[in-house]
Amino acid sequence: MSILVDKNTRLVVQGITGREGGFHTPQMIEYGTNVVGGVTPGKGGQWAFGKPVFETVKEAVDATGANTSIIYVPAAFAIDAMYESIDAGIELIVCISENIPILEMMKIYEYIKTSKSRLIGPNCPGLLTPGQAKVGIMPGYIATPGNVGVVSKSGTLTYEVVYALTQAGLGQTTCVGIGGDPVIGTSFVDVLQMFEDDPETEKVVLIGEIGGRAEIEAAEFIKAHMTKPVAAFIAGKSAPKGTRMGHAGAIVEGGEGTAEEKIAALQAAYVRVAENPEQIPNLLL
Amino acid sequence: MSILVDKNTRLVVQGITGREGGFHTPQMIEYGTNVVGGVTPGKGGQWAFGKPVFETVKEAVDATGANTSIIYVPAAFAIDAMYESIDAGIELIVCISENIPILEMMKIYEYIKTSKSRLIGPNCPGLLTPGQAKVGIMPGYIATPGNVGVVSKSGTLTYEVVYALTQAGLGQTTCVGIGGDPVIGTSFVDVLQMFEDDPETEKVVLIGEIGGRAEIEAAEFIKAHMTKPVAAFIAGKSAPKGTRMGHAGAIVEGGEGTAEEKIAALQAAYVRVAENPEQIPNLLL
Amino acid sequence: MNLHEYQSKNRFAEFGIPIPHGKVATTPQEAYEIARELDGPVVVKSQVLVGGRGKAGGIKLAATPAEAEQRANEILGMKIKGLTVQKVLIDPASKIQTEIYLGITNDRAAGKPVFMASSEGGVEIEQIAHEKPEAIIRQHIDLFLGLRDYQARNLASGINLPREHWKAFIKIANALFRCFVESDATLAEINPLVITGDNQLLALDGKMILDDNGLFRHKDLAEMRDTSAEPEAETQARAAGISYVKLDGQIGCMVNGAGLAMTTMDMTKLYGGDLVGPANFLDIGGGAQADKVAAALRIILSDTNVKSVLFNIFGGITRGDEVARGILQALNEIKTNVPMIIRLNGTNAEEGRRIIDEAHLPNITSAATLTEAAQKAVEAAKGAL
Amino acid sequence: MNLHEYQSKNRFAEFGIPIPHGKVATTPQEAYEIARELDGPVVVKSQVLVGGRGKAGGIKLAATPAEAEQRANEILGMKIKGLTVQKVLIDPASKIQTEIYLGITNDRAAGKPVFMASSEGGVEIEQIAHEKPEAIIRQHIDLFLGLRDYQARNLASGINLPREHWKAFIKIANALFRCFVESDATLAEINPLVITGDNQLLALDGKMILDDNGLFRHKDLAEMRDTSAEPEAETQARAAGISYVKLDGQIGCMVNGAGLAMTTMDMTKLYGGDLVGPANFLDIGGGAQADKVAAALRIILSDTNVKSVLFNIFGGITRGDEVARGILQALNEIKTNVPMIIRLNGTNAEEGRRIIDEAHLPNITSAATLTEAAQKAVEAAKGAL
Repeated sequence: MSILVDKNTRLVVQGITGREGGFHTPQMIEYGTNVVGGVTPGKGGQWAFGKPVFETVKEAVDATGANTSIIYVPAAFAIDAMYESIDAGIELIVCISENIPILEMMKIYEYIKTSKSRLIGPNCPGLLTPGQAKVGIMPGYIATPGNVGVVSKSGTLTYEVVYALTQAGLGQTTCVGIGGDPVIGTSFVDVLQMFEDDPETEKVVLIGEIGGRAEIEAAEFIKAHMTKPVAAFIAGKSAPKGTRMGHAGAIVEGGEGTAEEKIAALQAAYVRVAENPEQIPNLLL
Repeated sequence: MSILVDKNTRLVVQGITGREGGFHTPQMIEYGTNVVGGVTPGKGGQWAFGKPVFETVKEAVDATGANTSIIYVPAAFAIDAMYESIDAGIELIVCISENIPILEMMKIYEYIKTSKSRLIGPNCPGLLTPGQAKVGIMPGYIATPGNVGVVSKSGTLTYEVVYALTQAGLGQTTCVGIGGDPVIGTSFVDVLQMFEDDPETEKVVLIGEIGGRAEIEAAEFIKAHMTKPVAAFIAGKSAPKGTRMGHAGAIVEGGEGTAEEKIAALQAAYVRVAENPEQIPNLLL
Repeated sequence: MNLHEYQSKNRFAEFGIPIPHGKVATTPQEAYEIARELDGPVVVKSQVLVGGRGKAGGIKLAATPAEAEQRANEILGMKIKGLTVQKVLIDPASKIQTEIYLGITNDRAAGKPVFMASSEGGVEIEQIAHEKPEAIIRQHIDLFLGLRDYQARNLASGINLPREHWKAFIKIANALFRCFVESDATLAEINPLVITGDNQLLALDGKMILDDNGLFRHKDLAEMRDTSAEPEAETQARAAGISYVKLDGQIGCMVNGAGLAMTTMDMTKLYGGDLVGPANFLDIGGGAQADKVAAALRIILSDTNVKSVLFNIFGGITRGDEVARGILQALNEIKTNVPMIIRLNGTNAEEGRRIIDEAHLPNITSAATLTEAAQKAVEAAKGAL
Repeated sequence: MNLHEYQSKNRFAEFGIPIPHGKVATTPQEAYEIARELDGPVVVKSQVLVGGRGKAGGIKLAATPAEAEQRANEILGMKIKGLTVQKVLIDPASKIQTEIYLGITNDRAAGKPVFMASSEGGVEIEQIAHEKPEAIIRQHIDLFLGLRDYQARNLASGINLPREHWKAFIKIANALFRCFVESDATLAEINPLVITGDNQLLALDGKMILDDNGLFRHKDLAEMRDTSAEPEAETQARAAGISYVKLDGQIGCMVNGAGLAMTTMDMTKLYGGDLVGPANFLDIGGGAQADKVAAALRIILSDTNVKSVLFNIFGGITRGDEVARGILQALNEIKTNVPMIIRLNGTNAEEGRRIIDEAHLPNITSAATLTEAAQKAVEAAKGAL
């Protein structure tokens, strides 16, 4: 088992003929992901990487039974792409695109509540279920099938941790990059619940960072509802307060969201917190 | 039993000090309705008809435990009044006000779906559960407790029918005026379902009119789901097509919504349809 | 409230939709001047608030200013479906490659506006819907989100619009939606939206219907109402706050409430059969104050077909005796011999009937039920035929 | 992106919010002229993008133009929290009856903007939140509906605003919300909103923070960015598409990805202890093309505190050998003796390390793990102290 993506994933790539989509789609196909088609307005009827290109997501769903979409288009178009996937009834929408204005994300956040879709991201590396499906940009070779669930706000830091797990012989059920933006479709808590419910997942790794309250909420959830052991790493201990670190999420505001308070909350929930992400495998052994 | 309003109704009047609210509030109190207070911005802290006046619906809810609100303010303010009641967690909102722009109603229609509130109206006479509560403008003396549920798009036509029922010795569980506007909070089908579920209601009267498809949907619902006998009257047989009759709902568009097709649909659902509203009691005996 | 073609198109243009740069003429001479300014073939289009102007001969081409003057002379003053043409729009004639339908209306059942597009433009949407329903592409619009780009693309793709026109089409669709929303419209329709000979999109004809309930926040649009084309009685009724629609029958109806007013009409028809029926729809609104009753009665009696008048007032919370006094006061102001049947209901209805009866006005009768009242009104009207 | 007080207030004014009609001066002479025009007592306000200007002596009253000139002379060029004052705003001095706080920011957890009002205006909202949380009235706003009138009334009522000011207050609250949304702001704050001596509401001070991700659709606002106050290295980094924040330590960090960049900083701190730590946050973004690496390295080395540089690149889908070649090419362009520790990960990482090692550059070492790299960078920096 695994969560969110697997052999049953039927993936449509929004922006399949674009720069990002064109780079990552072959990687996903090569990994074995069931890419059923792509969407590029104006290029309907063409083929890309051996897959049919459609004008609209609706057409792609009707023709291929796609249940998952991934968005690789620039921010200005990604907003519309998300609404299009929601309205087309896509179950899982993964938005890789970064730099989405927060006001637009807050609207999507409200709108998607009234639908049956789930959004991962935006500004995230996507998902990887080792040996089954790669929906996003995580390098496939870093992961191997196993029993550890990984959920992370970060991109390359996730690769670091997953790579370390694999090196240590700890395979993964699914690796989920939820993104570090202030407003995202799927939270730590949502994914933790799924890992708790997934029979194959035995242990969980949570990778957080400074800013926001998501890790505190995760800690509260773990304390109240999780039976599986959780190890964690929180990035940004050495970052000064009030300074934005690269992306919108990583800023400590008004005394809220420091690494210290997050680590304390996680430790209070009996989570083992690593000082060094390369030590995480040791905490799970 | 009864539906929607009864002795447990705790009513707050939005616009209690206005012209309409000031006229109808004493009538509702006199009927025995549990009016717990009113709202008029700028007059919070005053008293009206022996009831406290609040600045906001939220304050009224907090202070009185109000679960129902009625809106008597002019259209331009009624829109805000509906949102205010929804956001304050009011369970049943009855909007008497007429002339609400349809685009605003469509927004409210979407918004209320995400809440726990139910809206009756707008542009409706409200509800009357004989002997228990009068929430609206129906004259109380026309009704008497009994076992007939009445649901209607109309105002004075409803009084006609309820009066005829009462004269014929047929009392009512609840009389519901859902309003005749093109977009309304609660449909015929919603109310029919409640009457079907209400153990005290034995027979149902439906009063419709030309325009729209609500009566057709009601007929389909009755045919598929109702066990209780229904009698009906459809107003507007003699109205020419394409002409607006007084309020926004009563217009026959593009061959849709004629009295003939509605009557045929109801008869196909074994509903007895009266040619003359004063004959309705005969159809129930 | 309906807007004329020229009003609709001018409104479209405010939102950036390309329209022909024509002008309105009220005289043949003006038509000549406008055609001369436009300097080329023109189309002379009657501006009346009904469909089927073309078939009725209300739209004509003119190659020269002199011809435009002549066509305007023919069209101005002609009657189309009972309405007199008082204005013509002189538009430059366009070469047309393709005719598209693009419109927005409200879908009551869905509770949302719906965008409709069709490659079969130039004919009425009802006709397309009837004859070739698959040729209409629909997109329901979430009012909180507005028209999404992907939906505009769905419309363009659905009508097989050549790719080169997509950008302009999507701009027009967005503009039309904003125009619809910001006008509180219930219909905004470009029909046809054409691809011209020089490969441009152009809104050749337009139609808007506005939500009367939204006019309070659009003073500029409210002022566009053309009352010249509607019966004077309806204009007067609107001014008095009364809903009135003239019909073809002989029995004037004065009722409080739209549903009851229709029912009262239905009753006169039910008992009048093929001989007599309702002369009007009239909803006097709440209560029955003497001044409003008087205004309503004047409007009803302005219709010379009226042979009897049926009052059906369900007093609601108002007392029947008060209503009776209001009616008598109004009848005192308006002297007439037309038979009147007054049916009151509500608290103190009997007392009200007593007051009516005791006034001993020769042409006035009371009735206890709607059935009785309708029957009496039918008899009175038949007697006067 | 932060706006200056004068920029924020001018933006507010575009939406109809009343502000003092002052002007900006960059010289004492200009300050004199503006004060003379304003013809009355003025306040001279330093325009720097930090809080606490008043306490730092950056805001001063002046009774006459000559005094305004003198105060401007004192304030222009002074340093406030490390930033040099380059502009002063000369506003007419207002008599103040009451100071109100009114602001909007985003509540991440709720996923909605939140309006905040307090009768305790004039101090920072964080301070009110800390000392008197009950004095802050909050209203979460549905972005699809905007600020509802009832919510504006809740704010007015919650801060016990005298009834006579409600109408003006609600207008200002609506304008502020539109300004917030139409600027893609993450903060829009009037503090204080005052009731003046002549009983008018006036936005005396204002602050806006804009969402960088929204700037693409607000060219006019994007142009307001004041880079004069920020370190030149950050301006350069932005131009190169690199995220860079200067810190106080000695180990320059070049990393791909924000989370990994922070982690790399944390590692240098973990192993550097009290002696050495991160000199910067730097996220170079995807891949590691030579030109971007070169630009990033120039920026890192422009900080003279830097004693060693740690490259931590997780190549992801890019191959480690390619990344290694990109780095070497960049190092070839930039001649430096600062020790560099290069840690590569990803496909072909070993091959990449071999390429680095075989280049035999005297100041360059490779590392296999982040731990090893951080330890080596710490040792190198300590050695250079």
